[in-house]
Amino acid sequence: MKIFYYPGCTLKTQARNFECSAMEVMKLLGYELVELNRWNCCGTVYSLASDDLIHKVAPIRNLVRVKEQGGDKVVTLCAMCYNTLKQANVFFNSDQEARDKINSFMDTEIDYEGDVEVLHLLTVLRDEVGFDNISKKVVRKLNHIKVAPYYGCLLLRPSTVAIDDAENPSIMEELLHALGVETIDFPYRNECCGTYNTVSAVDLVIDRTYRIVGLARNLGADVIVTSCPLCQFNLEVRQKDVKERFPEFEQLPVIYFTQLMGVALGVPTERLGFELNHIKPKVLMEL
Amino acid sequence: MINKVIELSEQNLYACYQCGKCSAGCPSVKLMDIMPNQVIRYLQIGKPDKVLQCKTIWICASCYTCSVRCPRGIDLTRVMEAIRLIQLRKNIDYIKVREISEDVLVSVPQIALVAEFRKHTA
Amino acid sequence: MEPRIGVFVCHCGINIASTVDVKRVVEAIKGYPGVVHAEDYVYMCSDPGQELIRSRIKEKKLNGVVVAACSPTLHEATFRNTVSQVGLNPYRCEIANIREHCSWIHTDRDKATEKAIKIVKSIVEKVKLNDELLPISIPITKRALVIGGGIAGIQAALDIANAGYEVILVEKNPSIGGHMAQLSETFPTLDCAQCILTPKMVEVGQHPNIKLYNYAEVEDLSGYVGNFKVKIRLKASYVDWSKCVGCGVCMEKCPTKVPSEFEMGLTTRKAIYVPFPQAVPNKPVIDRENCLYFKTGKCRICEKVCTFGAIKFDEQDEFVEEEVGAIIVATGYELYPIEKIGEYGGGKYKDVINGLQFERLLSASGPTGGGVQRPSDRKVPKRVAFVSCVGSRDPELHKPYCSKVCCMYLTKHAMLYKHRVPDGEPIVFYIDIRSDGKGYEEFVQRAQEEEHVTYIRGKVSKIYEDNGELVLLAVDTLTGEPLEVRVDMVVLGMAIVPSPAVYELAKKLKIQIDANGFLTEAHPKLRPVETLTPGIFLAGCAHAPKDIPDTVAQASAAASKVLEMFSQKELQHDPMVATVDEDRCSGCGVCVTLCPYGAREIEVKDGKRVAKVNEAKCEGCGSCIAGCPAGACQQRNLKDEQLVNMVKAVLE
Amino acid sequence: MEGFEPKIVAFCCKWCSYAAADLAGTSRLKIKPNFVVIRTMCSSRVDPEFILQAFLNGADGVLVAGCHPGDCHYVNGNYKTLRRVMLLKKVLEQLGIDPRRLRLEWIAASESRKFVVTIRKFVDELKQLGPLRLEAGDDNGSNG
Amino acid sequence: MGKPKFAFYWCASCGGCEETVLDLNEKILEVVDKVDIVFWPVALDFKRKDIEVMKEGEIDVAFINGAIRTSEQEEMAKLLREKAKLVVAFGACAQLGGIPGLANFWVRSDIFDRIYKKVPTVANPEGVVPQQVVEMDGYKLTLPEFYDTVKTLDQTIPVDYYLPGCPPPPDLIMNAIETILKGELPEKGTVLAPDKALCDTCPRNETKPEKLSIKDIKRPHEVIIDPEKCFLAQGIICLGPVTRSGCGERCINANMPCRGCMGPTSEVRDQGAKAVSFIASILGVEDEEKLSEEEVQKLIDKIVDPAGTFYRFSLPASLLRRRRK
Repeated sequence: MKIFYYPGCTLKTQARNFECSAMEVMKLLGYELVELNRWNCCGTVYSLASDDLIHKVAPIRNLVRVKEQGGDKVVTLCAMCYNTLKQANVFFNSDQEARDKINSFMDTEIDYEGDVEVLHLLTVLRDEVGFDNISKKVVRKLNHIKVAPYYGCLLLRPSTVAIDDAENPSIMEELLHALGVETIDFPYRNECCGTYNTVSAVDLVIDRTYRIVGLARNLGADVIVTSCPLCQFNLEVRQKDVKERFPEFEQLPVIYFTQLMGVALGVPTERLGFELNHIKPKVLMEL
Repeated sequence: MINKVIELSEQNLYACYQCGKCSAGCPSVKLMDIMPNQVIRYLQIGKPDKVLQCKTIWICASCYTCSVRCPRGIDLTRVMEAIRLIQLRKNIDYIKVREISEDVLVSVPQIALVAEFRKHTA
Repeated sequence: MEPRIGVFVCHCGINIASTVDVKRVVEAIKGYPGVVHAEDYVYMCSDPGQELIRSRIKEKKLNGVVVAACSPTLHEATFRNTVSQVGLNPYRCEIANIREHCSWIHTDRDKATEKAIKIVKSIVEKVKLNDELLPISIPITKRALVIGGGIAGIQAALDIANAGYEVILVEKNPSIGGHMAQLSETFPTLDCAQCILTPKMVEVGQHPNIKLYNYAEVEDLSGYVGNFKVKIRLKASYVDWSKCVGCGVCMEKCPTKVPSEFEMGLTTRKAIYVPFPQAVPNKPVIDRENCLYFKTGKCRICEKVCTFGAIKFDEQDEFVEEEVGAIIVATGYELYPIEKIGEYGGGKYKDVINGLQFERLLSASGPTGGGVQRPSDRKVPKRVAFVSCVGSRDPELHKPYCSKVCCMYLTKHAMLYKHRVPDGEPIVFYIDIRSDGKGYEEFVQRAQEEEHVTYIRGKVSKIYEDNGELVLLAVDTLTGEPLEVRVDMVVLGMAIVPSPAVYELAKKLKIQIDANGFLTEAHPKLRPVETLTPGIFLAGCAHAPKDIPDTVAQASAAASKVLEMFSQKELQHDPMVATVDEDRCSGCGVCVTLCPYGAREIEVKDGKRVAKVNEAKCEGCGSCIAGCPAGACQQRNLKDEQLVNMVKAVLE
Repeated sequence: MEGFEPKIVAFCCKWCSYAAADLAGTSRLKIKPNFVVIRTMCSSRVDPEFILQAFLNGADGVLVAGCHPGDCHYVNGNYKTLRRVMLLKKVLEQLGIDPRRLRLEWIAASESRKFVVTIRKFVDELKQLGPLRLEAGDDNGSNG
Repeated sequence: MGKPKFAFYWCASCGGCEETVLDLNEKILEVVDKVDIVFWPVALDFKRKDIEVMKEGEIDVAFINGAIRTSEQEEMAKLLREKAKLVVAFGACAQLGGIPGLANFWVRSDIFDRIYKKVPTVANPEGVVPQQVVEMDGYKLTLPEFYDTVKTLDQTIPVDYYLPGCPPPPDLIMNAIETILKGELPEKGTVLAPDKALCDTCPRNETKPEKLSIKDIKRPHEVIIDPEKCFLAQGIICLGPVTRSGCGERCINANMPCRGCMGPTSEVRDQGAKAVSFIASILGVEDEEKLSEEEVQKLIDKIVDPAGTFYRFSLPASLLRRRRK
């Protein structure tokens, strides 16, 4: 089975490990992620002002591409891309006037009808592949490690695009249980990592990382699992800065859920891109 | 000013009864100079300068935590965006792109940079 | 009857006369067909004004009167009374509203006058065809039904019973007492809830005028005001209460433990149980859902140990019918489930509890004997957070209304906690403190001044557990500082919601519920204890969240409404009801479908179906008349012909 | 339609919309005198025949006003009204009468302002639509 | 005194009313025995001039069927009115406008366009339509005027009695004739049929549920109709409740719902409006609080051509009489 896949900028650079692990895992499950032709930047953050239409053109154009290439759904890995594309899609379908205007902004593209479904890989794994089927393919026992699932913001909020309950999500836990790993009840799994403030307000991100990673460790986690390249960066790379400020701080690996899936399903570790992880998840790599 | 914010954000700021739940749950509140509920308060009582000059609107990372919990259904994320835009549309940048160190530029992910520019520069 | 109508145009001082040229109205109406007299006067409702009408009726032999004045809501009764004093049937008098609907809302004198003339003409048209009517008399069964045996139902039942009338009290649980029986002490006096409630429960149980059906539900209701027939389901208790002496051996030996509803799940009860030691009646029931015998077909230990042979597993639900004249609905409340508050853990954390659970922890008869221990590890909590407005005042996600009692009981909780754990630290999170009852504000002041309860103004955003402590992400909106508060236990002031069964009950009773599921009163100010269905009254939290004094007051008010009814020989009913012309009715049955009161039914006469009107039940809405496909039914004094003539008159 | 003042017949139920019109008076709100209220006990007393009769006798618009759904004084009369008005609108359209000339509004006793705004908007709309000019007995077509 | 003189005339109608006279079967002989038929163009060779020479009131009863749609029909109706003591509007078309009255949803030009130009089987390249006057080679040819609006008989001339139905059922006809012959005439303007709705005599009236509610609307061809059960209870629009009885339940017995040909009962001014009122108010009654306005609209939209359905036989007799031009 083929599914159109929208990568977004970071999946092609810092988060190549997210992409390659996802590709490997999906291949193993019998699915091919087909990269969308001529995709463009989603805009990263969804524009929230009532009079700002132009920033919705970019995400919609990506959905037009899906149509042009004969698809009716597109999957993303990056939570930010997911959120931006999906919010733009929801908006497009709610406002006829805006819809016509956006279409008139398109040049050579066909008119968009609002009929492409924007999915995140987690929901594809649940609804298309099925957690049961994934569980059947598990070859490596991982019951010795405890995982802190971390959702971040953009898969759960706002409610119009949420893939799960904003306060008590469970989709990642369900996936992890299907893989045979134990999860901790992690209250900070839906707390913001500080996101792009990592550029201009590092202090904020350091505070967030200190708290989020600290609590995960307190609660006994061996590794944090994320679904967003920016969360991953903030929670992992910024640990170095945290350590500078709080010397007693102990580091914790932060990986993508697809990497953990890869390990469980028996993808050779070297194909899961762990070289891009700054803090190596030794517990997984030494299996 | 409040009307402009209401127009841009499509949120009824008069509905806010200042319970503070937005501020209580805000992950970024520690770095803010005024609290999210106070942003609305200052607009309600007609002190827009407090809001336009605050750091809070720039620290807000659009995580939507306040929005999903607000008992009065105010999407504060959009309110913050509206106020940012009022500033940015005067061509006032919050950050100077030139001043971002090479170090940062090469280390942070692309999405962080694009998002930062989108949110903090005109 | 040849119409001889008199039209009396009121100036209402300048209220009408300044905008409407009353003289012109008089002139214009003088020649109108059917009108034999018209005149104006400065205050028609004054004594001389009324006298004027009375004398003109006599002088001019008027057989119909139109008073062009203010809204009929104000003086219809007045003028109908006036005309009846000189022998004119009151229903031959109508009001033309030329004040609220004309002089007060218009400014153009010329046009307002023209409009006033049209209004008067239309009312003249109506009066022309008005019949002389008499109010309809309905007999009353002087027995009352009270649904719900909480404090509201108990108070209402006792008031009516003490006045000498019989009361049927239906309670769905095995015992009466309701939520009040669960409370520890009550604000603001801190007297023990059970001490003041149990004597009343016993009184109900022993009252010769009260027939108590506990463990029973209202199954169906028919009839109408003064003459209801109620079908009551007596749920099988599997215990023959006439044989049971209440020794309790069965409960001791029963092997099945389930969470106790009365103790809010803080402890367990058996599958055969009495909800609490002071229950009235103090007889056990078997909970069929959980009983091992009903689940597996084996056990029957209770049967074996009962020396009185009171256990009867083959018992079935039974039905009884009772005739009553009035009904009081007092079905009470429940707490909004913690499960719905995801950000506070959604019920995941054992030590995040609701107010009723804390009442049980404080109660001397509760599972801890009144010692405050937290549920997870029975540790005495040293810091307790009390959070108000949980689910209340939250139109976006939960309930829009204020639950009214939380501010007070959380204050009480904080205070009682302080009494039980003197070195404990209670922290109350609030948005606004609502302490509007007698002695309430003083109570809150005492909690702050004397008991040093910390009040923090700000709504908690999130609660989570960390290392056996609960962390509250909060804010002090008064200092403008975010807070992270760590406590041992959290008590949530959950929103009060109506008992879930009330929706079905309201349908059976044909009474209305509001957007939030509470029962709707007939008028928010002037008829706060009546429903729109005559003969059915409200008391307590079924109507809206309220505290005990308000509940008791409303219960007594409802009882006095019932007694007011019972003090009359028979009931009077507005005669503007539907009528059927049997010579035209084809028995199609559309009217039966349309009637909201069950006042229309089909009767078979000489083998033919014909519709009937039960005049006592008919409230005169007219829906069946507009819907009658054959024009076979009419509304008294609002006949099709009258309305058509009125339409024509206003468009002349 | 210079100078055209539409005529409106407003059927108001006694409990909500009539009371709202009363309150408009008590509050001294100002409305144009284009309408006359006919009081019925419930909006469900309004027979579609009355509405046609009104059009026939020169009304340019007919307002039927009742309690809000769920708030009907007579439990559920207004649901009947809603259905009748909706179906009648379709029939009116087929009969060449713009269905906007028949307006159904839920106006609670407290909503005096809504009553005023409803009339104002209705008058404006009818001014746009122009006079209906249906006269009693007119068969609407010269037979010669 | 000789036998009473009867006249029959046929205006805008299908002719079924003429035939129904023959449905009296052998009873027609009794009638013929007792009366003189002085005018009956469909059966007997009398001409207009034969009537014209009669004295006022010379005819005892004129039975006129059909609606008034042309100037000729109007003239004939007026002529017969002049000469007849009593005029009986015979059948639905004369009484209510009937099926021809459905033309009042259009105007003459639409009708001509359709009939003479647009119907697929018509070849009329020059677009010729009937003209009132055509001059050709110095000769003037005339046709009666085709009116824009179809009228009922009583909108053209005063009518004394009505015999409803499409066509009137033989027993009602016979009854009427006997009443006339006996001279036991009711008040003028009376409809010579029972004044109860059809449900009264409908064999399915018993099968109505206590609460009649239409959850879904079906057209007769879309379902297999239970031949015992009330049509409305099956979701099929039946105008029985809003239609006079006396027809002999002919449609019902053929398992088809009533379409209203007998017209409304005497207390109803507008059959269509009443039909709107009763049908609308029983739509989805048991869930009425739960149904959204959109859902109600959907249900209502399932009634195809409501005006045509509810005014099938009575548009010209309705309050509004026709579609507004």
